[in-house]
Amino acid sequence: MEITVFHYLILSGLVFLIGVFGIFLNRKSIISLIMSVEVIFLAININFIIFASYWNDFKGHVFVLFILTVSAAEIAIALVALVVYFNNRFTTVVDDLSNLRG
Amino acid sequence: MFSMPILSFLIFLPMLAILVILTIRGEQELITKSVKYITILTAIIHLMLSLYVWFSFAKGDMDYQFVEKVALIPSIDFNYYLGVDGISLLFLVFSSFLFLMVFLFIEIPKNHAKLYAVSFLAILGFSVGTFTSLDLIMFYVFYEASMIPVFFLMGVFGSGNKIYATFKFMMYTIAGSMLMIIAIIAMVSITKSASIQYFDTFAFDYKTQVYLFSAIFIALAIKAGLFPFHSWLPDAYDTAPIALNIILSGVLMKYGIYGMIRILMPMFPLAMFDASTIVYILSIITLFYTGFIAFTENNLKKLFAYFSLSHLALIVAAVFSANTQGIEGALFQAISHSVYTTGVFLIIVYLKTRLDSNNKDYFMGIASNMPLLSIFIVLIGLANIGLPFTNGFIGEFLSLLGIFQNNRFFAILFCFAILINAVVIIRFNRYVVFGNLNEYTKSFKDINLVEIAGLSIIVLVILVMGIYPDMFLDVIHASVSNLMENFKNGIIIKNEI
Amino acid sequence: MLETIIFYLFGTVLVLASLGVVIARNPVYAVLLLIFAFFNAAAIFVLLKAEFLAMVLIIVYVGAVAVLFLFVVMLINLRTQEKRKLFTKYTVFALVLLVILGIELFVFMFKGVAEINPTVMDGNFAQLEDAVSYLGQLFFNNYYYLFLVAGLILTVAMIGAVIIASKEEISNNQRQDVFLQNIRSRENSVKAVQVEIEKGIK
Amino acid sequence: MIWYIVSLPFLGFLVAGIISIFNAKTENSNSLNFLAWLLSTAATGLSAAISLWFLISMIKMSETTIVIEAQNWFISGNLIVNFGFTFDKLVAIMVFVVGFISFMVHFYSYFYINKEDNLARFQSYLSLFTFSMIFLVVSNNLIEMFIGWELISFCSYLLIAFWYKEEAPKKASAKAFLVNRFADVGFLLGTFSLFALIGSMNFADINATAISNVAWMHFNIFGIDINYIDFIAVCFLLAAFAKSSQIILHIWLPDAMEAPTPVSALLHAATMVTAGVFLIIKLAPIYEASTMARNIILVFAGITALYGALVACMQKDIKRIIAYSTMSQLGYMFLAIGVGAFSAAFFHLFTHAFFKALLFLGAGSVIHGMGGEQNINKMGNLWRKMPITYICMIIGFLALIGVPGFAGFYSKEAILNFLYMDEQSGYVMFAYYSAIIAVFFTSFYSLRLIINVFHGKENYNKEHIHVHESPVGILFVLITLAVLSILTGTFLYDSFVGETSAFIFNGLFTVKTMPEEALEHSIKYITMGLAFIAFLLVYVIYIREKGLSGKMKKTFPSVYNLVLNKFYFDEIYEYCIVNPSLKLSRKLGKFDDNSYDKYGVNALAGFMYRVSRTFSFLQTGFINFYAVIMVLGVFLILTYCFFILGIK
Repeated sequence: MEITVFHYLILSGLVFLIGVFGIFLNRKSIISLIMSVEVIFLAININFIIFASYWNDFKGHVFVLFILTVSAAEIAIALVALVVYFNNRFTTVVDDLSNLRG
Repeated sequence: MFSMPILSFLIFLPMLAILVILTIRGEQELITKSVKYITILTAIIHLMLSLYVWFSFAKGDMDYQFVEKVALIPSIDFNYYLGVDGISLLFLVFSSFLFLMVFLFIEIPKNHAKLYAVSFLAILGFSVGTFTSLDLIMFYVFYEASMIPVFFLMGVFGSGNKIYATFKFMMYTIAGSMLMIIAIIAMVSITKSASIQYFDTFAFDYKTQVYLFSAIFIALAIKAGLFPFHSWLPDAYDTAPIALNIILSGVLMKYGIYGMIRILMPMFPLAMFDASTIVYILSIITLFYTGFIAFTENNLKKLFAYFSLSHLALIVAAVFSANTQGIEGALFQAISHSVYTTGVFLIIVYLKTRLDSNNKDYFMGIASNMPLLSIFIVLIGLANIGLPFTNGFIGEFLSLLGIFQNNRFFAILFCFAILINAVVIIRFNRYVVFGNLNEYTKSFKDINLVEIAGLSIIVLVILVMGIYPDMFLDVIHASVSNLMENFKNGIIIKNEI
Repeated sequence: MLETIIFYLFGTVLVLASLGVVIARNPVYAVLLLIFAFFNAAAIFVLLKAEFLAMVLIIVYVGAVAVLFLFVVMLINLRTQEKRKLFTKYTVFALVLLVILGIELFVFMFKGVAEINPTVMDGNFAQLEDAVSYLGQLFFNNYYYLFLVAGLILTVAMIGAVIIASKEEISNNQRQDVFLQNIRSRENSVKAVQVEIEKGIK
Repeated sequence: MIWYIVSLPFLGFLVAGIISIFNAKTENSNSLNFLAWLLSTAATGLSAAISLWFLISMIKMSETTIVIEAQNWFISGNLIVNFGFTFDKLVAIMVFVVGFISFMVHFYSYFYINKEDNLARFQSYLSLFTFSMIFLVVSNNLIEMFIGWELISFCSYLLIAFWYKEEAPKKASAKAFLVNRFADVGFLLGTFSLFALIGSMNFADINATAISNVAWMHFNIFGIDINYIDFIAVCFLLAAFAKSSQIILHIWLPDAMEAPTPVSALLHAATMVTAGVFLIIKLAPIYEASTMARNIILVFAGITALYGALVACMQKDIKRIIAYSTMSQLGYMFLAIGVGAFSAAFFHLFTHAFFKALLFLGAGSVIHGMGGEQNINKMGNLWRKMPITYICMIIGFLALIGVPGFAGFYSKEAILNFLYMDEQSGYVMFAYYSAIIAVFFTSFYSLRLIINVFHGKENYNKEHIHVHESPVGILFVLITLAVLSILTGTFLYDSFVGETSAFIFNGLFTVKTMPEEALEHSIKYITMGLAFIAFLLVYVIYIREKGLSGKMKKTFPSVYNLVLNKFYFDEIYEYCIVNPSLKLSRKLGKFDDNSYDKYGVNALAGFMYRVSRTFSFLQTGFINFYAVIMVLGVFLILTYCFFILGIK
């Protein structure tokens, strides 16, 4: 049984859905939220690579590299913010993070 | 023709002064004093430069002069594009003059002197920009930017219910600007050009004209305070510091008139032609409504707010009469109104330095112990009601003549404006000038030399404009005839289609 | 055949690891599972002839970012969350939503692939040669500026992180200082004054 | 030369005005007052002298019109306004009358105005008043005339409010200004439509041919066709009626008596009220073309002549009696215009100027002698105390009644004759009979005034009021005017309405002449008969049967009250126009302050606020919530695509 592009797509799709599920599931910890986002990123990267191979076009690879860069930056900022927040409030429970409410 | 970018200089001179003012540090008194001198100096230089523009302006020439053009976004023909014709020149010189009057004769408040001066200088620069821009986007930017300092001035230096008034003013302005920017975006995207000159020859189809016209007209009508959009003005006048009142009525309200002549007339001639009846009705309502309110209004500042509204309504109607006399009358009356309203507010500020109140009832019987001030009050009142040999007469006469040639019926109604104005001023005189002395006015001292100087300048300008109006009409003849030609062509083109 | 086996093996583990990341109660476990998922994804990358990116993922991403995660998690010493029910009303709703979303997703993906190029309906891959050098050429010729921008973004992120985390900023925030509150006494807080009648306090 | 005529009074105004400012600072010093009086009087006198000289030289000249155009005043499109003066013989005469009466009044004021008042200010106002009237008369075009027209109302405003510390003058001045302002509306509209019609505002262009060329033109307002010429005529009529205080718009004139007496004299004799008549005479071609306007004139002027004379019979204030008599005489002038006898109207204006000035200044002399008392019931038997004033007043009243030999006779009889000769329509009939009846009332009130003031019992308090003859200055003025009131009629009749009148008025309008033989007509006997009856009546009521007036009061109380209260015109205006507009003003002010914002703008703002509060529940502040919403959004978009694109 040959592995076709559809198999890969199903794989990446599953990973993506799991990441989304994580967002739904996590109501408390902000760090879990960030990790769910990471999983979604991963699914997207896989998707890019799939199509890059499929079309024989390396722009997909380039894109993946940029996504990695940006998500790394984003994660760094998010984590620092988390640390600062934790230092002030001694918690990372998201329920308390409702200062944004207007 | 002239290599020095004098118009840019006129815009950026106040900005330069702002930079200088911002660097001042020190004692409060020192700051107030130096700020005062810097503003006066700037205004004098500004007025002299604009007078230079006035005198070196070629009067018979229809084209824009002192043109400066730097391309900014070529794909939509968006340029840094300045230039004056007679119409802009008139407004340019008179706003410069009004700012000088404001800086010379109205005290700068002790606290926040810097903010005060910076705001006014910014309005000066922006207003010059508004009157000289030949590019729609630039016009909009300057037009809008002039409102920002007004918020500060009203919010910080105002009195009474100032936050409410400021907020209301802001909301009205922003609502109008929103419509205007949408219309401008639409215009630029249709024509791929933002140059005002381009629209002289470009003809939108009828439906587009109507939509764009309505949007821009509402924006300008808010500025000019036409009836359903007028209610920001009495509150704003009531709470604003008096210097701002002068600038509001003398410069910022005139944006509406200027915009109607500069944008609506050449660009949407058909829509303008068809809308004239509606605008006449609105103006008539404004005129009678605000005029009647002014009969018995007790608050001095509000009284003249309503009175200004009533005057502006006539000017708007004259613009929409769309003939030479109407337009020239509207222009002349617009600047006349600036001048004599400045006089009125100077009088109010002089009264207020003697007794800090806005209530008319406190100022009774000025004639008995302030004969000089009462002479000035009567003279400036005469200009307000358009008595001959004052500037109000020429403007009112030409405006009414223009309206009459356009529409007989409305002209008959508009002619009653002179009666309403007279009632307001006569009632004002009857109480304030000829009234019975009360315990407050008994102790008033007559105006001092500085105050006499301020009022004399205003009265002088009023008389010069009234006795020798040709000096001012001469400047706008060529531009107005050009405008009228474009307007007529616009209508003819449409009729052919 | 080998490819099939590898795919199923790593694919299954990848899905399970991701699921673990999402539902693990202890954040440390979650991070470790995330790293594990990355490794599996790298294997899938290799299968797709993206060896360079697979290496990048492992070395850079796992080596730096995921470990950073781990650091942070351990640094702020998160306690294990209390046990919770996996299938609440909310999660059931989410699952239903996800199922519909998944169906739509897959339909689109397959449909897209089928519509764009009907000749490769079989879904087989093209053959890639010398991927790494080709990628290098792309980066340093065609996407030169973007590459620089990516570097800039990283720099900015770093600076931003440093600024946010720096001590000065934190001390500006209003924090409850229990010690100060405790040592506060009546003597140095309240002042009693004898006021003369009809004179008031000067 | 002409420039001097116009500018000298203005110079007088400037000088006196500047002096008055200093005067206000120095508590009305006598020498400053005298200086101001001297200079302004000299300036006006000089102007009057020059205008007389000019008039004489003009009469000798053969050309009818001299136009001096200084320069373009302003241009706007096809409107070209030249600043300049037009002199024809009519204008020259009018300028002389204005200048002369004004000089008399200037001279008189020094002896009349209290020394505590700011005489310099008064003189400057008078000079400005004179200047504006002369400016109006010599104006070249309608705009210039409008300038004079408005300046006159403004000056009258200032003069009536001269004693501004009392309540009545303030009210009267405001009333006068506003009524005249209303007239200005008519003037403006007339000017505009004339401009729209013949494209010019110059008097030179408003001639019979130009008017007859456009007489057929109409315009349309709401489906009503209006003839241009009729419209213009009615507009200017509105203006003239208010200025010349014809009925309905007359309310300001009696109240204007609050002004110092010299002002009344100037206002009634030469400057203000004659301006309306003068305007109509200037625009004669239009009124020759518009029958409708002439009929309106006949009706209103007839009523005015009657009304003025009737109301004057019941007034107590000496000045008000003379004021109502002016109204009635102005009615006569308009009657002449109504039958197209412009020359007769002008002649009456001319003679009236002298005897009305005489009457007012005489009344001033009486008031001065009585120490400020104006009620005729509180005077009596003054003729011994002030014989010269008495004789002058008698002469004035005889001229007013129109006793043969006096000036008023010639002009009034000319008007009556023209009316009689023109008798074709009901309008003219009405006008004619009302004019005849008005003669009776005129005689009645004149004699009543004479008898009550100068004869009968002394009704004043002799201990407090020391009646004395006025100073020489006043008497000089009175005698001069009295002489003129006698002479002007006899000597000038022929040149104004007789055969030679065509020489003066040629080219201005169609001249109707009236040979002197016509005065032998029976009208003279009718009017004199009526005057005699009136004399008898006055004699009976006020000398023989003192109780009769009381009886009449009891028998016809409603008629008595109606006439006494001037037919309630003031009250009607107060009730119908002034109060409602003030009430409306207050209502609107409150509406704009409260309701407009509350239910308009702020209601909109409040609505937006409520809407935004309603939707703010979406802003929970939880990041997870936002993430879920985001996913939900993605889901929705995808589903949308699924159904829209997927089906395709």
